[in-house]
Amino acid sequence: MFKWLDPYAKPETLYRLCGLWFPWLMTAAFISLLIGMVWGLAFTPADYQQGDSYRIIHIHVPAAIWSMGAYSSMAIAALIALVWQVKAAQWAIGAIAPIGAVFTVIALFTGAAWGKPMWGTWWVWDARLTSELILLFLYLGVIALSGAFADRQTGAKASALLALVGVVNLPIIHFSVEWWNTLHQGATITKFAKPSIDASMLWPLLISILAFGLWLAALTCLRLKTAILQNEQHRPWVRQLVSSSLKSSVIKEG
Amino acid sequence: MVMFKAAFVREWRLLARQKADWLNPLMFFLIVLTLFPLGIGAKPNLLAEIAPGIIWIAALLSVLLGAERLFKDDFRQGVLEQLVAADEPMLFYVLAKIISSWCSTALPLLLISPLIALLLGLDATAWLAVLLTLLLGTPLLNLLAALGAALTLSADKGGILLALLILPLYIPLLIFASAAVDNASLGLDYSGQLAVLSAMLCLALALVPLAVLKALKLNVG
Amino acid sequence: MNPRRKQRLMAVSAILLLLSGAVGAMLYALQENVDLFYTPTQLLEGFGKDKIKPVPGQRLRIGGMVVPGSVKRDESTLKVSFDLVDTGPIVTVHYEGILPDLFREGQGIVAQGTLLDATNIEATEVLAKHDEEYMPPEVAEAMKGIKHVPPAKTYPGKTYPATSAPVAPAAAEVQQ
Amino acid sequence: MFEAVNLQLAAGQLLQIGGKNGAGKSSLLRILAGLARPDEGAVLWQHQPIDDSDFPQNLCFIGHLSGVQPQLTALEHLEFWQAAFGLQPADGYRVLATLGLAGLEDIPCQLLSAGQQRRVSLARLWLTQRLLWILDEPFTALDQSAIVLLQQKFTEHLSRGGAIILTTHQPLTQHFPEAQLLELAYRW
Repeated sequence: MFKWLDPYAKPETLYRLCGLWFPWLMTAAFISLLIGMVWGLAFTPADYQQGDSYRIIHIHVPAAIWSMGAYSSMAIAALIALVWQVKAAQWAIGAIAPIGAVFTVIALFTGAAWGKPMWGTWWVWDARLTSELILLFLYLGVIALSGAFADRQTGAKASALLALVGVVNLPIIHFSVEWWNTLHQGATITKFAKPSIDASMLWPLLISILAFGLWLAALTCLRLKTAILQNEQHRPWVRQLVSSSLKSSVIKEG
Repeated sequence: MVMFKAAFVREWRLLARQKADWLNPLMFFLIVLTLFPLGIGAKPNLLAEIAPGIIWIAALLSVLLGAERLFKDDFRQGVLEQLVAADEPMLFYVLAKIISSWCSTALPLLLISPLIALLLGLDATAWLAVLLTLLLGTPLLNLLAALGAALTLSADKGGILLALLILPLYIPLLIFASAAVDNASLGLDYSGQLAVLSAMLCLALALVPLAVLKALKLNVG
Repeated sequence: MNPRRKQRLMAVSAILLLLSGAVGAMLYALQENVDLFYTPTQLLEGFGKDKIKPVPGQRLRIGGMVVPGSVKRDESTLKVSFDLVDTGPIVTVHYEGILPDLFREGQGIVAQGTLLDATNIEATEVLAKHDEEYMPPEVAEAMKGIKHVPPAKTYPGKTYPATSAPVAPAAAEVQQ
Repeated sequence: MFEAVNLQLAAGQLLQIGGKNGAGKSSLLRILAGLARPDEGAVLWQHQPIDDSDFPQNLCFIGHLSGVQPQLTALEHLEFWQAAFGLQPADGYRVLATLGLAGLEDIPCQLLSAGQQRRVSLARLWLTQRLLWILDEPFTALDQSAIVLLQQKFTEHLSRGGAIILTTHQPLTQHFPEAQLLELAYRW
């Protein structure tokens, strides 16, 4: 099972791959973020009901979508870590969790800033907002748990298990607006029917979503690279890497 | 099944010899409840209004208080590693633990709930709602507390971490339980909230014991 | 079947049973409206089979449509009152504070507060829900007529000078 | 922690793992018992990886933690182990008497001495039919008579075709001339 995964699970290979992908991902993320933000925040028309306030969706929606996207990828990594005992997957959990937590904070913060003028309140304890807040706590729990053990292996596995248990929260977040009579509006673009947003607003939003996704991927690559180096610091390939990079810098200086 | 009986009997013997383990959380619950009226002043209306919240918060804190000890002794004494190494049906051991912890921490709360209702000036309908939500909700408290205890078993600062991990997961429970009691005191129907509570309980009953099992094995290994 | 396998089978079937129980209970819960509020009719004629009426002083939530033309504002303070209607009876809501941007006459809102007397409610919070549709004003006009946009109130900011968020009038200028 | 450990154990054999403090004796035992995973390599039971075999059902593991709950009595421990570990139903009083605990059956174990607690813990060996025993420092805190008792039990188990892996600093070769000795060296 999962034999095709084996070569990528090797830390050395994964390190090289992350190094290879990172510059491309980061460049693409930067360009699309620039386009999405400028287009969305400055050049789209105002909404017929909400006026200019609605523009915050260009930050709020991508952050919220990818806070869940990050959690799902973290949970997949957790499953791989627990079932197939792949070490690289354990490190991936630690790499993704803080990024996901930051995305969740962004989504909550922008949501509150939007809610005040629109609904008349910063915060209501309804299903969507509460479940998103629990997502943040789950991220924090995963981070705290992985650092709480004297034995780092146990910490990594325990946090993987917590990440898996927390998956029940994801469908609750997604369907909360349909299941309960909440203040939060229903899904706009992730529903199966035609998106209920005008094309002139949809395109910059889609670009922003793409940008946040690329950003997440790029940061994950970067953090995973660091985690691999940290965990494998005594292995021969890391020593070789360090000595060769030292040599090349000496040559450059000479 | 043999395992279940053995673990259950063992757990009850331990509870009988370590009365502080379950009496202290109960005392804590009662004291917290009596502190609230003192702290906010005994205005009957206000008290009845916030009573559901008080009862629920006191209940979940007292369950949390007794949670850490759940697997700690068996872990320290090496019982767990012997069970894991021999590959005994640990699921029954876990179930026996959770059930007896519910009996020792939550059941007494249910039994003294009429007294609490009297203390906080709740009427009969609200008391019934409190009783029903406690009946459906406290097993969930115990299940999640067991999960937290198992996850943080070999952690350095297990106790406080346990609270940090589990309290957020209690939020939905708290919301629906207090909404149910709220609706009851407003004379509205609250079967919807009760259904949500039972759905959460069924889900937790199905998944949490397995997660606890896995967490115990992780901490032993 | 060996005992070990039998136990595993029992565990799996118990889990499936519990999961279907969870789904069943959830489906039932979704049929019941969990987030309950009184409508004006229920407030005046009683609620449920027993026609229970809330008593003055009781906390409650009320939801309904704002009656067009009923919004009365105090000139010097933030006090405002408006009427809510569903199918017949009308109740009056009194509120002090900033109304949400999406508060419109003819739109649905939910207010939370205490009952003063049979038809008056002192609200502590007024909440407006908006839909998931986003479009520029021109498109809204073309697609829906001006259903969501009462004639004199094309731009949200201008309708409620005392209460609007400062960004809204600026938006209006940009549009023109 | 350690590398290049290669060992085989046949039925009827005893393996003593020796080495200085911190050489990794207990860790090796935990790996052999399937409680921990080796970074590289595998543990095989009857030519199969232990995860996929009936290894756990053939194992009796007593680590350096005794498994004795201070509040329970010796007899209650036997009851729990009999039921939970599927051990032989036996007369608890008789087993405890063999171990020199007659008269102490109904006293909470916290009132017993360390050596007596160790005996309670080892009582399991008198009840089990399992083939492989993995014992971490079983002789700790035992007096001379108990050590002799335990060695007799080992001999009996080996003669029935069982196998034993244990760590101890006690020289065992005069009682078990056949015993293999694995000395773990401290690597740095």
